[in-house]
Parts: sequence; C-alpha cells; structure tokens
Amino acid sequence: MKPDPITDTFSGDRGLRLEEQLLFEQDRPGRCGVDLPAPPKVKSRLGGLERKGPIGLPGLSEPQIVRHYTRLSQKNYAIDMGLYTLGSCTMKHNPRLNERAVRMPGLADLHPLQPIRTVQGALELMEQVAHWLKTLTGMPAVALSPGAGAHGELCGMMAIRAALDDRGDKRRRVLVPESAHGTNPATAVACGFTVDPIPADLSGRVDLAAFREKLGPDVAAIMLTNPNTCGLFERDIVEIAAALHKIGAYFYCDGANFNAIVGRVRPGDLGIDCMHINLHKTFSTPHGGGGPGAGPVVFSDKLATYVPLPFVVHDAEGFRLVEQADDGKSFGRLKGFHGQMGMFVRALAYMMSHGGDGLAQVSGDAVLNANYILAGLKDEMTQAFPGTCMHEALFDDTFLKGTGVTTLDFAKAMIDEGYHPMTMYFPLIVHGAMLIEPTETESRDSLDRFIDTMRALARAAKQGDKTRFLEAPRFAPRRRLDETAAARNPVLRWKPAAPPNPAPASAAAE
Amino acid sequence: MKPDPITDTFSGDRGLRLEEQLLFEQDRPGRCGVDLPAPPKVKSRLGGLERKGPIGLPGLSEPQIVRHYTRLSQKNYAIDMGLYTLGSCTMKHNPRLNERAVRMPGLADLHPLQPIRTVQGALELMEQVAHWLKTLTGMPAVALSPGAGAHGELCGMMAIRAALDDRGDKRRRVLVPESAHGTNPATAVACGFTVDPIPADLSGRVDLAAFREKLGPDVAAIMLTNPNTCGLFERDIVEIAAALHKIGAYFYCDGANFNAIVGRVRPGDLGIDCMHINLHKTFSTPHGGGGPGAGPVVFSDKLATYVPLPFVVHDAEGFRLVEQADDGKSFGRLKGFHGQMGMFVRALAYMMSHGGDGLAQVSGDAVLNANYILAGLKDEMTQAFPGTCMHEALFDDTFLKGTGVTTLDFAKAMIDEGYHPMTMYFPLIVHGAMLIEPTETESRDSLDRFIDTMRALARAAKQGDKTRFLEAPRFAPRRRLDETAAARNPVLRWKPAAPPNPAPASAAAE
Amino acid sequence: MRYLPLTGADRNDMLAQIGVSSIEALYDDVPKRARLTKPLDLPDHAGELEVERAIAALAAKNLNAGQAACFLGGGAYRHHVPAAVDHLIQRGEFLTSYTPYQPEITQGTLQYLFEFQTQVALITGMDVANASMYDGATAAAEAVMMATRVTRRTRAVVSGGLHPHYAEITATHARFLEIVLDQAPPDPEGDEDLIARIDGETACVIVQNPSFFGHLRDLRKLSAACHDKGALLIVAVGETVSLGAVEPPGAMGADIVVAEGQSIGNALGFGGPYLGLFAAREKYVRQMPGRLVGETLDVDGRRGWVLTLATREQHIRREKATSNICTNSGLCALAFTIHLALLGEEGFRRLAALNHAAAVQLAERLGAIKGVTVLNDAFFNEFTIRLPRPAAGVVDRLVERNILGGIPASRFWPDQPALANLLIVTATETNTVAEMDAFAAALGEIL
Amino acid sequence: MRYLPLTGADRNDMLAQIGVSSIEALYDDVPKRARLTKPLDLPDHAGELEVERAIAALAAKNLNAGQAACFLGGGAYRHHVPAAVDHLIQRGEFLTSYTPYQPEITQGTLQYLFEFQTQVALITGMDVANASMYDGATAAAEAVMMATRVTRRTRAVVSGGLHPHYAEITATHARFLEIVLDQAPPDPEGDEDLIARIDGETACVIVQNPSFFGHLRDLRKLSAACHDKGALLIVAVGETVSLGAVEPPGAMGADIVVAEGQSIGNALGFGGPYLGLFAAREKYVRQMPGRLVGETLDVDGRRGWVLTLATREQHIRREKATSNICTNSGLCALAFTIHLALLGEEGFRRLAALNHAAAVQLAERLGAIKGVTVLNDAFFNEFTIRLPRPAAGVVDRLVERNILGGIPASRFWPDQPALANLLIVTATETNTVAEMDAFAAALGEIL
Ligand SMILES: Cc1ncc(COP(=O)(O)O)c(C=O)c1O
Ligand SMILES: Cc1ncc(COP(=O)(O)O)c(C=O)c1O
Repeated sequence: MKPDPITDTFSGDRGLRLEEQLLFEQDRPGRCGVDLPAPPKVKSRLGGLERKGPIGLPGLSEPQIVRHYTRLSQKNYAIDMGLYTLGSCTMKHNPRLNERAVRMPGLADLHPLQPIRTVQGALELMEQVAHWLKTLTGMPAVALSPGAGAHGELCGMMAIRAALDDRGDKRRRVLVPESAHGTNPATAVACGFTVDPIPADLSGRVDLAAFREKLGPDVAAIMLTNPNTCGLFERDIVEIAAALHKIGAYFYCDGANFNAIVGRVRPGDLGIDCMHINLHKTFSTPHGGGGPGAGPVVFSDKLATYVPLPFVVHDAEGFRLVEQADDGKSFGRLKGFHGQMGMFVRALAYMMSHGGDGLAQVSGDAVLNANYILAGLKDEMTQAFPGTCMHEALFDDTFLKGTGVTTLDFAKAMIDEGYHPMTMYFPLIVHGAMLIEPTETESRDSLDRFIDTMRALARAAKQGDKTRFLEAPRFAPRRRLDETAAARNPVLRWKPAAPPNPAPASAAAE
Repeated sequence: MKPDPITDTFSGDRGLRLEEQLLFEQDRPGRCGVDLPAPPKVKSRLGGLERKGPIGLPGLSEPQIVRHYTRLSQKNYAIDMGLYTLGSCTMKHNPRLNERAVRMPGLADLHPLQPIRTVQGALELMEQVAHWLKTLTGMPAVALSPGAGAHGELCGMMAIRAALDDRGDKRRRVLVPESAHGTNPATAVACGFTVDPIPADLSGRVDLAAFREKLGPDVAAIMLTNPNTCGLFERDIVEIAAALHKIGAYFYCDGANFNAIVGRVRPGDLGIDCMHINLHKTFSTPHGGGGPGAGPVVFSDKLATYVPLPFVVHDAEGFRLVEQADDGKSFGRLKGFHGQMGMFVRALAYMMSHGGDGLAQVSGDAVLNANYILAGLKDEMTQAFPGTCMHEALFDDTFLKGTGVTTLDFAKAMIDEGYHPMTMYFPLIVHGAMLIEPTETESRDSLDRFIDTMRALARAAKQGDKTRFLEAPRFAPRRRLDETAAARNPVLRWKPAAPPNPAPASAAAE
Repeated sequence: MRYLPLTGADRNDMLAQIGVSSIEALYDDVPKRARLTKPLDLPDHAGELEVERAIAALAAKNLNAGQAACFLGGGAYRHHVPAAVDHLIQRGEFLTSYTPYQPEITQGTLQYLFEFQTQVALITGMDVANASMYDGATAAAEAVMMATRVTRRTRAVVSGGLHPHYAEITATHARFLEIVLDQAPPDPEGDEDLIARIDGETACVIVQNPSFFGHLRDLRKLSAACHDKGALLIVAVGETVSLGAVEPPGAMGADIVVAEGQSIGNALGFGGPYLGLFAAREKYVRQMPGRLVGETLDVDGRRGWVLTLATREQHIRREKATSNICTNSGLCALAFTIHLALLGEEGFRRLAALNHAAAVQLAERLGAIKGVTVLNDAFFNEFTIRLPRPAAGVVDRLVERNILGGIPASRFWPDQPALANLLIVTATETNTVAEMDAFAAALGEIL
Repeated sequence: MRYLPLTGADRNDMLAQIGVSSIEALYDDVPKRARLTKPLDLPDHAGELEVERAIAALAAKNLNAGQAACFLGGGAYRHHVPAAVDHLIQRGEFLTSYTPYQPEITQGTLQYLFEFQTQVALITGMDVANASMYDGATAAAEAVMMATRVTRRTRAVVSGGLHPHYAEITATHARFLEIVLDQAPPDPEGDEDLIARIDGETACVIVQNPSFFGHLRDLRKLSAACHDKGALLIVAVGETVSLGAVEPPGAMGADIVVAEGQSIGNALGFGGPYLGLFAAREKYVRQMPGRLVGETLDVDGRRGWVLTLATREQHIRREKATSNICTNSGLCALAFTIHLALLGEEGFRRLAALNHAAAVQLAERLGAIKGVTVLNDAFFNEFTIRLPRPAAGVVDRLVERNILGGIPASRFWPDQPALANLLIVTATETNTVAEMDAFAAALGEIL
C-alpha cells in the first residue's frame, strides 16, 4: 500500500513519536554495553556446574540502550507530564529532593548486614520515620518493614491472627465492605480468614444496620478503608470501632487514603487497631511504573506486642535492630532485611519538608481540589453519592446512559485530551464508576482546564458525537489494544523467530 | 468552530503531545517553588540601594516547574532519541558516566579561587587532560581555557597576532577557504586581521593553485579546517603548511572535525601551528541545547610562548596555576577562572574509557558510517564531490532539480520521518548543501533504516509527491514557523498584556 | 510550601465555587472530637537546604561500603552499576507513572516489563516470569504457597541452605495457612540430604543455589526425586549474577525459580527496595502470583503490550486471587532490565566470571591463614569460613581497620554455638586485589 | 568498547557495500607518513568502574567546599541549588540536543531560552537580553566591543572595581582591536572617580556593582555623565543574586548589563562552565552579540519560537558579525532559568535578603576582631577586610581549620604591596551562624 502523504511516513515514525523494537530484535552477537576487564585466570571452583550453551541475552551498546529506554519512556504518561487522575492511587508530585537524599552514599551504599555500629545513622533515620508516623496517626507502635500497601495489610491481619491465636480464639470471619479494594479480601484469605461482605448505604458508607447484623462471636475483624474508596469519610467509624471491640473483634483500617486527613485527624483517635500507610501515596515516594512502595503499619497497644521483626530500639549504647524476639509474641518476619529503606528516606524528606505545620495544608488542599472538581462537574456528569467528598470525586455512568458511550470509552477519550484517566469501574458498588483524585499538587489552572475538558467531553457524548469516544484514543502511541486475544493466547516473553528457510544460493543470486 | 472529532481535541493537547504556556502566564503572586527561612533581622547595609517595585518574576510551585520543563523537553529532538544527522556538529552519544563523574562533590563543589593546595586533584586532572590532548595531536603545548570552538579560534589567532607583534610584523591578511565555518572569518576580524577567501577545487578541497597565488609577504596565516567542512581530508595539507611557513605565515587549523582522525593522524605531523579541539564534538561532552562546550587549543613550539593565562605547571611542590606571566609573552587572559572544568572532567572520562587503543576505532567507525551512508544514497541523491568521504557525507540539491522541492523542504520532511535533519546550506560552496554526519555511535540497523527512508523521500520528490515536502513537517510539535515575521518585528521577551477593561459588574452578572 | 500550587486567594475562590466557607467545613463528617485542634508535636516545615543537611547528617553517621573494603553478601551484593541505569530510571515518565492500567499511554512500561520477563526467563532457564515481587524473600514464600495450590498438598521441605529470612517469611505465611514446613537445620557444610524428607504429601522442596553458605549444588537428583513424588522443586537464587556462570535452575529441573534481583542494577540501599524475580514452568502460569505483561495488537494492527491474565489477581479475583500483591517493584525491575541489557550475553557472563575469580582469589588468601578453614568445595562469589573463635568479635575488629569482613552466622543464629565461629564472605568485581590482601593480612593478625 | 555499536561483522559487511577493503583505505587521502602506525603512548581503554575510580581518586585530592566552611566569592558563589534543577537539565532531550536550528523540533529549547531572556531582562531592569555568553567575564569584553560599534569610538574607561579577570579579558581583546583602555587602579575603598575620566572620545565606561571588593554604588550620576558625553554605561554584575535586593543597573541608567549567571542554578565546578548574561537597551539590539530567540506563529497559526536576528551572527554575516560566538552556555542557561523559576519573585527576593543578612552578620563578627577593618559601607554578600598582615598566609592558616576564609587580593595583584593585607570575604545562605562564629574565632586567634 502506498503511504498517504498526509497521514503516513515511510519510516513509520512520526516527528517526535518514534517506534522502538524489542531489545532482542536489536541483538548483535559480541556487542556489549559495558567494558569489563578480562577475569584473572583462576582454577574454577564451580564444581562442574558451569553454565552451558548461550543464555540468549541480546548484545547492545550503551548508545542504543540509552536511546531504547528514552524512546520507551516517551510512550508513557506520568505525573511529571500532567494531571494523573487515577483515584485511590494518589498520584501527587514526587519531589526531586527525595531522590537526591536517597542517593547519598551514606544511605545508598550501605549493606543491610553491616555491623550495627556502622549503621547508626540509618537506624536513627528509621526511628525518626517511625516517630513521625506514630505521631501523625496517634498510634503507639509501628512496623516499618512491609513492602507496599497490600503487604501492610498482611502485616496487620497477621498481627490480628497472632493476637487471636495468643488468646486461643478461633474466630475467623472478617467483614469487608463491598467497596473495598481487592487487596482487602485477598489479604484476609491469605491470613486464613474468611470474608464476609458488607453492603454500603445510600450515602456510600458502611450500612450501619447491615454491619450490626453481621456482628457475632466469630467475627475476627473488619477491614475498613477510611476515608473510603468512594472518597468519603466513614461518619460512623467511632461507633463501628466500639461495636467491634465490644465483641472482641479488631479494626483493621486500610489507610491508603490517609492523605486526605493527615495532619487533621489521627486514626488512633477513631478507635482503630491497626492501619497501613502507603508511603508511595500519602508521603510522595514515586510510583515508579508500578512500584516499589512501602506499607508501614501502625498498631494500637492491643496489637503492639505482635508486631513483626525486625524493629529498631534505642538505648544507652545507641540504636539496635531487634531481629529475634525474646517473648515469642512477634508473628515473625515478613520481608527480607529491614524494609524499604529507600522509601523511608524519601518519606522522611517529604515529612520534614512539609513539617507538622504543613501536612494539614497538604490534606486540606487535596480535599479542596477534589471538591472543586466535584463542584465543577456534578451538573454535567453524575455524582455517585451526595454531599461533598474527601480527596477524590466519584461519578457513576448515569450521565452516559443511552449515549452508547461507556466509562471505558470516556476514559480513552480523556487520553486523547492529554489526561491520564481516572480509576474506572472501581469501587465495584458504583455502576461504571469514575474515581477522580487530583491531589493537592495540582494547580487551580490545571483543574480549570480539566473541568472544561471533561464538561466538553460529557456534552459531546450526550450530543451523540460517538466517534470521539469509540475511536479513542486516536493520538496515543497505540490505539485500543486487544486484551482478550492477549489473555486467550498469552505471549509472555519474546522468542526468537524460527530461522527462515535460507533461500537456495541460486535463487538469491537472481 | 466546532472541533473535528477525528483531528481535534477540546483541550488542544493530543495524547502525549501536550501544550505548555509560558512560565509568566502561570504566575500567581505569592506562590513559590522554594522554601527559604525568614532572614534574620539585621540592619541593612545596602546603602539605600534597596530594589524598589516588583521585579515581575512569576510565582510557581515545584510541581508546576517540574511539569513545565518536562513538557518543554518533550518538544525537543535529541541524540538520546534518534539519529541526529547535523553535519559538522558531531552529535555522538554522550556517556552518562561523564555526567556522574562531573558531579562528584570533590569536583563540582570546588571554588575556583580556593588555595592552590586544596585543589591539587583538580589541577592534576587538568594536567592529565592537557597530556591526552597533546599526545593525541602531537603538539607540544595546549591552552585549556577557551570556552568553545570559536573561542579557541580566537585563542589561536590571538597567539598568532602576538607572535607577529613580537617580531614587529604587521602582516594582517588571513586566507580563509570559502567553505569555512562562519566563525573562521568572524574570528580573524575579531583579532584585527582581514579575510581573503580562497576557492575550492573540483574535489572540494583548497584549490592549490589559487592558494599559491594568494601567498605574499602580507599573509599572516591560513585558517583551514581539516578534515574540511565538505567532509574531506585536505590532501595537500603538508604542502600548504610548508608554503605558508616558507613565507613566515602561520597555519591555524580548525579542528572541529578532529573526530574523523583522532588516534590515526596527529595534526602536529601535518605541519600546523595551532588547532582548537571541540571537546563537545570529538570528546563527547554534551551539546546541551547549544552549549556549553570547550575549545582547548594545541600549539606548535613556535607559538607555545604566547599561550594565554592561566596554565597549570607541576613541580616538586605539586601542581600550580600560573595566573600572571613573568616574561610578558603570553597574550593574556581569555576566559574567567581556568576554563570549562566540567568539560575537562567529561572529556577525560571519555578519553580514558576509549583509551589510546580505542580512539582509532572511534574515528574509523565514524568514517565508516559516513561512507556507508554515502554509498547507500549516492545513486538516489547527488554527491557533492567524488570519492569516499571522511566523517560526513555531503550532497547537493541537483537531485531535486525540477521537483519543486528544496533542501529546506527535504529537511522538513525528514523531521516527519523521525530524524533530525542534516546541516543545510553549508558549506556555502555547495548548492543546497546537505551535510550528513552519523558519528560512530550509530548502529548499522539505524543507518539502514535511515538510508531506506532517505531513498524513499528522494524517490517521492522525484515522483512529484510535493505535498509530503511542502506541508512538512506535519507531525512535529509545530509546523513551519514564520521566521521573517519574527525578524521583522522582534518579540524577544514576554510582556504582560495590557489589563483588559474589567467588564461592568452588571454585565458580568448576566 | 514549595509543593503546593494553591495560593490563599485560590483557596478562597474555590471554596466560594464549592459553596462552603472553609476547608474545615469539608471535614464535617469527621467526628468533632477526633479533629485535631492544635498542631502535632513535630518539627515545622523546612526548606531543601535544611532537610538535605539533616539527612546528610544521618548519612554521615554510617560507614558506607564505598569507604571501606566490603566483603558482605548474604542476599545483598555490591556490584558496580553503570551510570546510564540510574540516569534512565530517573526519567519522570518512568519514575512518576504507575501500574500500566491504561496500556495506550503506558507502552513504555509495558514493553520494558515484557523484556524484563523475557530476560528473567532466559537467565533462570524457565518458561515464563512475572513482572516482579517485593524481594527475593517474599517471592520464596509466594512460591511455596503457589506450590501448595498447584499440588493441593500442604507440606513443604525447606532446605537448611535457604536464606534464613526467606525461610522465616515462609514460616510466617505457613503458620496462618496451615502449611506444614519441614525445616532442615542450617547447612554450613552443604551436605544436607533433602531427598529423604520428601514423601507423597510433599507439595514442594525449596532450596537455594548457591546456598546461603555459598555452596553450589547439582540439583538434578533432587528434582528427579521431587517429580517422582509429585512435588515441585523451588529453587531460590540469592545472587542473580551467579546465573551468568552457573547452570540455571531451569536446566536442573526446577519448577519455580525465585531470586533476589537486587544485585543487578540496584544499590545496596540498606536492604531495600529490592525486587523479587519469579519464574515458572509455563503450565503453572495461571497459578503464578503478580503481574504479567503479554503481547497483542491494537485496532490498527500494530504490536503492543497489555497487562494480562489478570484473573489471577486481587483486583479481579479478590478473595480467590493467587496473591494479594498489588504495587510491586516496577522501578527496581527497570533498573534490573537496563543493567542486564547493558551487560548482554557477553557482559553478563564476564561479570559472573569476574565475581567467581575474585571469590576464588579471596578463598585462597583466607584459606591460607592458620586456623581458618574454607568450608566450600564449590561456590560462586560467596563462601563460608570457620574461624578459631567467634566470628562476631572478629568482624568488629575488622571494622576498626575499615574492612567490612563478612557476615557472622551468629547474626542469624545467635543461639547456636556450633555456628558461632562461622563467617560468610563474598567478593565481587568491585573488590580489588589490594583489598583482599588487606583483608587477609588483617584477619591473620586478629586471629 | 561500550559506546560503539558496530561489530566486526558489521564493519566487514559495510566495507563490502562501500567497496573498499578496510577502514584504513578510507584514509587514503592522508599523507602516508602522517598515518600513525603504532598506538600512542596513552593508557588502554577502561571500564566504567576503573574510570570512575581514577577520577574519584583525583577528586579526593581536593578539599571541596562542602567539607569546609566556605567564604569565597570573587565572581563565583556557593548557593544551594534545588534538586529539581539538576534533575531536569539532565533530561536527554535537553542535554543531548544542540542549537535549535530546526525550530519545529526544538520548541523546548526555544521556549526556555525565550523565558530566560525575559527573566534576565527583568532582573537587570533592561529591555532585552540574549540567550547567553560563555561567562560574565567574556560578556564584559563583548560589551565593550559592542559599545565601540554603537558609538563608533575606540576609548573605554575601566573601573578599578571591575573583576580583574573581566578587565584582563577586555584588555586582551582591546589590544588586537586597537581599543584604548583607560584602566583605573584597583579600588578597594570603593571611592574611585570615573566621571573625571570620561570625555568626548569615550565609547563606554564599564563598572561592576557590587564591585569586586563588594562595594555597592549608586550609578545614576555616572550614567548621566556617560550619556552627557555620548558614551555608554556598561554595568557588570558578578553576583546575580544581588539583583534580588539591589536596585538593578537598568534603573540606574545602564545601557548594557553583563553578569555572571553561575550563582543561580549552577555549581561552583572549579570555575566553569558558567554563563554570561547579556542585556541591553532595545535600540542597541542589532549590535548585540549572541543568539536571540523571538516569538512567531507557525503555518497553522500556533505560537512558537525561533532563533531570530541571525544577521548579526557569524554563520550568516561571517566577517561582519557582531561576535564570533557560536556554541554558548545553553545548558547553564537552562539551570539558571529553572532555578529562577523555582525562586520566583518571592524566593528570589528572599534569597537575596538571606545573603545580605548573612554577610552583615559576618561583617559584624569579623569587624569586631582587633586589627581587622571592614572597608565597605554598603555591600551585598561580599566585602573586603584589611588585616594587620598579609592575607595569603592567613588564608593558608585558616585552611588548616577547615575554613576557606576568603580571597586574598594578592591572588590577583601579587605585585601590589598596598593590597597585600586585603581579604575579600563572602557569606551566602549556605553559611551557618556556627560557621561564621568559627571563622571569626579562628581569625582572631591567627592574627
Ligand atoms: C484502598 C487501597 N487499599 C490497598 C491498596 C494496596 O496498596 P499497594 O498497591 O501499595 O499494595 C490500594 C492500592 O492501590 C488501595 O487503593
Ligand atoms: C567547522 C567548525 N568550526 C568552528 C565551529 C565553532 O565551534 P563552537 O560552536 O564550539 O564555537 C564549528 C561549530 O559548529 C564548526 O563546525
């Protein structure tokens, strides 16, 4: 097919939008992106287990590698580029100071198993992070080691199991709102519990009556997100905590949304027993294309004795790591070494930057921005639950009814407009849910432009401009991808093509 | 006008291609991207010269700043993205090791006026760079301080003036080939010389006969680029040097193209008297959107006594900086402090990485890549001069004759294909010149793709597919810009718009 | 407040448009008595210079490995990471994006994860690999849980050569899932017999190669024994660089391979964040934990990548998920894949050879000291020596000479006197011969 | 050869396609005897680790300013640069692009240069500014040359308060262009009378504010005197941060302003690369050296930027160019503009206020030492003190106490005994009160 001079190019690239092959397709045997000296001649001590045959790794030079990843990066959307509305994920600005701090050789080039007296500064830093988190949550104990939010959930729920086991209590039923994040039920089961869903009321919060009905002697705990995944504060949280405690159950709070209340409300004052904190959400450590994160868990006195190993203690001789528990109460170890140190450094830099005086402004601005979006959109779109919201604005797809445009289509059209879409179809209790979290690091100008664009899109959908949605995205590096085919016939790694039949020499010469 | 659902968006952004306003248009008074403590109260000693009135700098927060420059960067082409064919500029890969080295606190956080014994490592490093450059060029002396190539030219030509002055010689005529870079004639004049152009022969080199005719007792020097700006080695360079020396004139060699011969030919063996080296070309220091560079100059014995201040010497007590000359022969100072230290560090890292053994491969591959392009294109395009080339391939626009497509149009079409165009319309002696320099850091696959694309474009032009060229670029962040209007009515800075007449309150309420 | 773009005037305007009087009013749902009325007892906000100074002051209280001669391993290795790696992972488009839920604008992340999966499969010799776990230790626990799902059995044999952290975490999970662990005792000599522990109830055997004590073993017999009894063999690799020199677990019959990926592309960083590698035989892919990226086409027929087989994951399957993991180690995986791409076939093999050679040179030096015995026959870049006295005290004395001289086994087994004199030492390409000489000389003097 | 993508096989294939037998054959034009036949006497190629170690070893032989208390200025200033600056300038799209000759794919560079030009014009109080020169010193020389073009006169008065490097470079150029300089003697007291030196032949007066010795002066009378005689007033600023506190040259009648931009956004870096700021009255724009970016529209009517007024430049005008400058200080200008964007109106003013306050605090402490006299009435963050003995020796003694205690005037004027006891000291926002106390105490003890 002849390329169209208006829409096509010969190379397949288009201006600054450049295609990029797989590393494996750029292989040249013998080429290398590093220069390593020849190894000294020694007698092998590999015991005859020398690796045989080629591994299959491609050979590229440094210039190609730099270009490869630069080009790949240019196919991504990121906070650094624009509004990343992905609700529940708190895509706030990641300060560059944090990146500088974590790379200080005195922190980056530290082996986790160095003698304790050579890492006093590192342990002190962990202790400082612990102090900030305990103070901000009003909780007496913290476990720093969990690797992310879901790992923090495991940590908390295991502590609850340990506490139950310790008192010989066999209760296993865990109440989980239907609106909960998928990690909550998955965690409960991974800790040997069973999950009992509780419905939401018309306001998007735990249905208090239904909750009370579920209570019983076999209830081990609730896993409740607060502010919840609808972006709402659980008004009855103090009553819920009291009711649980009355029956000897525990309150696990999913603190993924702590960013909405940090500096203004201490979860410890609400009666919870433990809560994880996503340092990669509330405390601005980068999301890095999917991780790493960190999920420290704060604990009430009731659970503090069961916290996992290791933890830092401080005495006359300095800082120490407790890696084995004397009393046997700790539920054990959950993560290699001492946790996500790099995230502790970043989070500390962030907390110190905002200070005790500034974090309330952080949460306040996050909530303000979300409500500004809510106010700006609620007449064109349909708000899922009435009233103001916390840090994220939730819409359902009622406004799209009859338009032939779905939440998915709407999201893809947002891509064309230069935005990262909101979280879609979550929470599950809202039809065609659209969960928009702007965060506090968005300027008003940015919000205004976003609101204008969303309103224009909503109007376009209602006015029957379907193409804009069904064809979307039109301007992204790829258009809609076939996910069904990907799952039906999974291709999960590159494989060399079968070598083509070499043409007979005579044919080639023709 | 209603936006077209296929080509337009409401926001004006398109997927990952995001528009960005000026900083000044994002101003909010009182907003700030840094947190500085309140200054301690002191009695002002500014002598009544306190700055009055607003400066007019815009207030933005850090998140906005990071986004602003990220978005701006995404409107650029760069070596890190693809083949940057800009001839004469040597757009080779810039190793990241160099960037790491230059940021070591022991080098980056060094004040230029510290006591000499606190900067022994820095001076030793400069001495090492000098040693490498002298050894690679076969010249006995070097001045490190010039800030870029053109500054190096000044340095060399001033040394020649100083030498002439020293012997009371008033000759002022400088021979400059018509193919020379504009900096050459500009430099000669800036040093008080007059410029006498010499033509090229049919092979693209100095016309030897014409050159000989120009010789005379008033000839001060030649400024000759070698390999020259046509990408060719000046075959007669040894004869040219001899002829000049015979009449008491000097040979300034423009070493911008040293990358073609480094490790294979020492300019000192060709009879030159001085030559600048662009560290940002041959030795891979980054071009940084236009600079900074560094232009050290090597000198023959004849000129060595006139080198500028300062320079490093080494004796029993260590390294020293000579900042005042005793003999009064130095032509003086040319640059603040001691030169482009950051470039010395990078260039040293680069030279050490390739080593004495590797630099010949660098130049060899650069020349090989250029010849591969030449061989791949010469039947579809028109080679400016016959034979093989050095590090860059030069074409003229004969192949476009009658197509209605100019070199400029062709370049703009290359943008659409994902390439940074070659140097255009330079050297001046070639009609519609296209000077393509791939450098040695381009892979063969990349060259093959480039050749295919260029051939396809050339064929398209010849087949009358004019739209592709006249409308180009179609896919870049901007299409062709009106340079005439820009020059006719220069807008060189942002100015606040006159405040719009506030609408009367009653009107606003409607 | 350098990170906050709203000004006081903005806030007032926005509140007016929302129709509330103050930000506080937006917190009306919070029980009154739970609202903080005065600032918490924490330091006030600070500028960059002040924060940087405070953290630098903490950093200065540490002895960093670059200031000493470092011979530590034990699951975290000090390798030279090319400058391009850190440069590239800091690009905002990688650093500040998240899980590629919207594939059209996250092809960059998806493609590198697809390449990462391929690399991990290749070096481990396995069919498929996921897009990373938190670390090698948690990956080991996930592997044991996966094996119980695949085999529908609940007993697991744990090698005494498995990193104690890996074993402890596995035990933590096992406890709550009623998986019974048959934990072999610490195996400093590398001669444990695991085959005897396998029976028809065994879901899996988990073994580390090289072991925590540095022993390299041929696992073919063990894998045959496992398969014989319908059990899976899980092989953990603590030092991924070893795979450039040593026969990969996949070639020795492993069913699941987990590994710590830190040692490629990632700094020591006092233990985290790291990344877990997780690879398996193709037939078990639907029981794997973690994310998977797959190839597909877009509506214009152009190749692209998407997250796939998500029905294994918590956000779709909730309580039936193969794992609760959500956020993983994306950026560490990026560092890993870039470093490995730079190395390529040739560099990876050479890096491994350099490491092995360094360790052999070190073993020769240390083994020559009177009273010191090297316990290993076969090893990669790490081995165990027996000293004539407790290793912990020796290590402390070495610190005085600026040598981080290995890990005393007592750090992990403080209560086992039999292990008190054992020291686990590592050499990598970053150790010079001068450092090794200094280490040997110092150790000789101290003993 | 990690930077070279061609393999041996590639080279052979490519040579075959070109039709030559070897790479050497492509060098046929080089005279035979000039071709190197054996490798030069230089070290062989080395890996990253080795190169990094070698350079780190050199770096370790320096005392870096962060390891000491640094009170040095003299045209290079130690300020805190926010981390975002270095992060952003390292983006490959900025770092590895070049002069924006193709505006359609360099709008990023062009826009930040346009913003830079605006910022420079604003802080200097001038109409227009260019896109940077090599450094403040070379910009000063260019300004004098420009003044001779504008006025068609050839005499220039040079203040004794101008940085000696600026003056020396100006003298170097002047010598070859037959510009006659009337150089006033060093002016440590800040009381020179330049007006008396101006006459009808004077092309310009060049003066620095604050002066090299730190003196701040009201230049209004001087500018009136210049303009009276048809001469231009050139004002050099060595410490650009001062413009956040001090009346800008533009408001005091300057015709051309040059400045060293290093102190905003750029590291000390042992003296380079830095960046020269160059601003002027609009009417002189066509005589300005260096690049200019201007606003325009594309064919679709969208705003964009281009290089403009190129007819002033060497690549168009060749021997008639206003300067021979080509490569400038683009990346340093980017660092400058990002830092200044972060500072904004409020931050820039506050930074300047902090600097001034620090210097006042330091002057109080040093002035209180017996035998020490502060020479300045009005200053910004730098001032000159007279010691009872030669400053050079004192500075050496201070180094022993880890204090970089200022710049002895004798470094610049070794032959002028009258200046031997003078020490020029600076304080910035990076100096703590503890450092100042230590400095004062040490100086007191040494004297
Ligand atoms: C409400 C909620 N809970 C838990 C999690 C899991 O956190 P992580 O991804 O850090 O494991 C998330 C993450 O998106 C979440 O939004
Ligand atoms: C042949 C030649 N000479 C001189 C120069 C000037 O060098 P610089 O830009 O470093 O001042 C250049 C730069 O492009 C050039 O190509």
